[in-house]
Amino acid sequence: MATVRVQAEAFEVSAEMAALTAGRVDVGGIGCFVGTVRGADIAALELEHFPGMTERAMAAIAAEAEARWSLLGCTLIHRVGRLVPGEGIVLVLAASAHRQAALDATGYLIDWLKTSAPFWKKEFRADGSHSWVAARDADDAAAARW
Amino acid sequence: MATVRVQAEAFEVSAEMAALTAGRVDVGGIGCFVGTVRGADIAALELEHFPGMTERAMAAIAAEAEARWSLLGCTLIHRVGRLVPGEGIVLVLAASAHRQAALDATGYLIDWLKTSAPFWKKEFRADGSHSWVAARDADDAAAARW
Amino acid sequence: MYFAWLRERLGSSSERVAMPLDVSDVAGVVTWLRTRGPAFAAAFVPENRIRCAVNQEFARPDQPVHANDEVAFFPPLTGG
Amino acid sequence: MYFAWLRERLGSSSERVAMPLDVSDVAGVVTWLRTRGPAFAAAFVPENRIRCAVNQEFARPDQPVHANDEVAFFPPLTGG
Repeated sequence: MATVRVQAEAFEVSAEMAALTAGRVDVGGIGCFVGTVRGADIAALELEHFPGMTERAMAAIAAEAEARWSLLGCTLIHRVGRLVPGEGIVLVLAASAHRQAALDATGYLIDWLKTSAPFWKKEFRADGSHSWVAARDADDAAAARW
Repeated sequence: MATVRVQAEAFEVSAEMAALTAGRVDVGGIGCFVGTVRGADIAALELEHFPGMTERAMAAIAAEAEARWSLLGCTLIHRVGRLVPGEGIVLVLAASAHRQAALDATGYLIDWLKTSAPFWKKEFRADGSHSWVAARDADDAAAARW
Repeated sequence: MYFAWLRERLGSSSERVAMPLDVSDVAGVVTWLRTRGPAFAAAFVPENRIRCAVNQEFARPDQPVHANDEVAFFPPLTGG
Repeated sequence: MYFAWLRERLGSSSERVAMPLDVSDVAGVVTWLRTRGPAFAAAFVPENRIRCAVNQEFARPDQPVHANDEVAFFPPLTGG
């Protein structure tokens, strides 16, 4: 029931929601999170990942969420390559009969996606300099809550 | 910063997200919830509201969320009139620099929207019979958590 | 003003009424409404959990009501 | 396989290597890699919190490593 994708292209939230719920009348709520590239201080991000392992890790996270909450489906899309401020990096959708399950699963999915899917960000500044983004301990703590 | 709307027409999630974050580079995450009409057992819903008070109540809920979390904006759209299973009834968006604020505010907004904005649902079944939906105590409990 | 099933059962969505002089709060309005006939008496009972708004703000039973106030009664909310 | 800054610093994204016979787990692979030159010795230090995956599953230092296993090293994850 889970859709998991790594792609260079932008995602379209409405289209992904429509695909998730197509033909269903048992969905009562869809939780959604879109992570976006933030920063007046950066010119671009470049996202690297570990092809193969990434999809496995994302599918495992989705399966865990579907086991914990009674989801009717979920969608995880993560972009790779070059992105500029304002663009969406990651999309999480979780559909359920009830809103609380949809919202809780959305939080779980994004927390775990951040800490257990092999992606790495490199920041490019306006002056051309660049550096790899350091991991935040807060992310590990957020994932450990669940 | 809040957009609050009561409308008969369907909403378009991508367009509302784009409007919420237009021209911004300080948004790191957008939390979103879409409530949909559920039920193989119903043919349609009809939503009534209290014009004037509804918009005031929605604006008050949005202002409270913006005061509690450092939101960069939020959107509340609630539909009225006749809706069929699968259609979206309510849209909540909350944009923040950080994902936790965006997700928490999204949960807060939908919980309070359910319990303190004057909307009432009437269900129409396939046999033409209809009845007003009874309020769920669980909704009051969910809102009281915050 | 009346909404949802309350509106249907009372057969009216809004009316302009002159209240007795001793009616000074929401509880007083309800007591007076219940004297207006069987539909009112049956609707305004505790188990129906009728809610009230005065001038479009939620109001408790002890909320004062003045001349020209807009008083609305409705069932528990079921939006979202 | 090496990812992110580790890949850049080691100047290689993947290589096929024959490991000494006494290397049997992830910790052993790291100890051996550190002997391969200053770039390796400087990268594989505790404060860099290098993570490992064996055959595309996260692996701890005591995870066994066999011939033909795919072993990947990378910095802490920063996706999402």
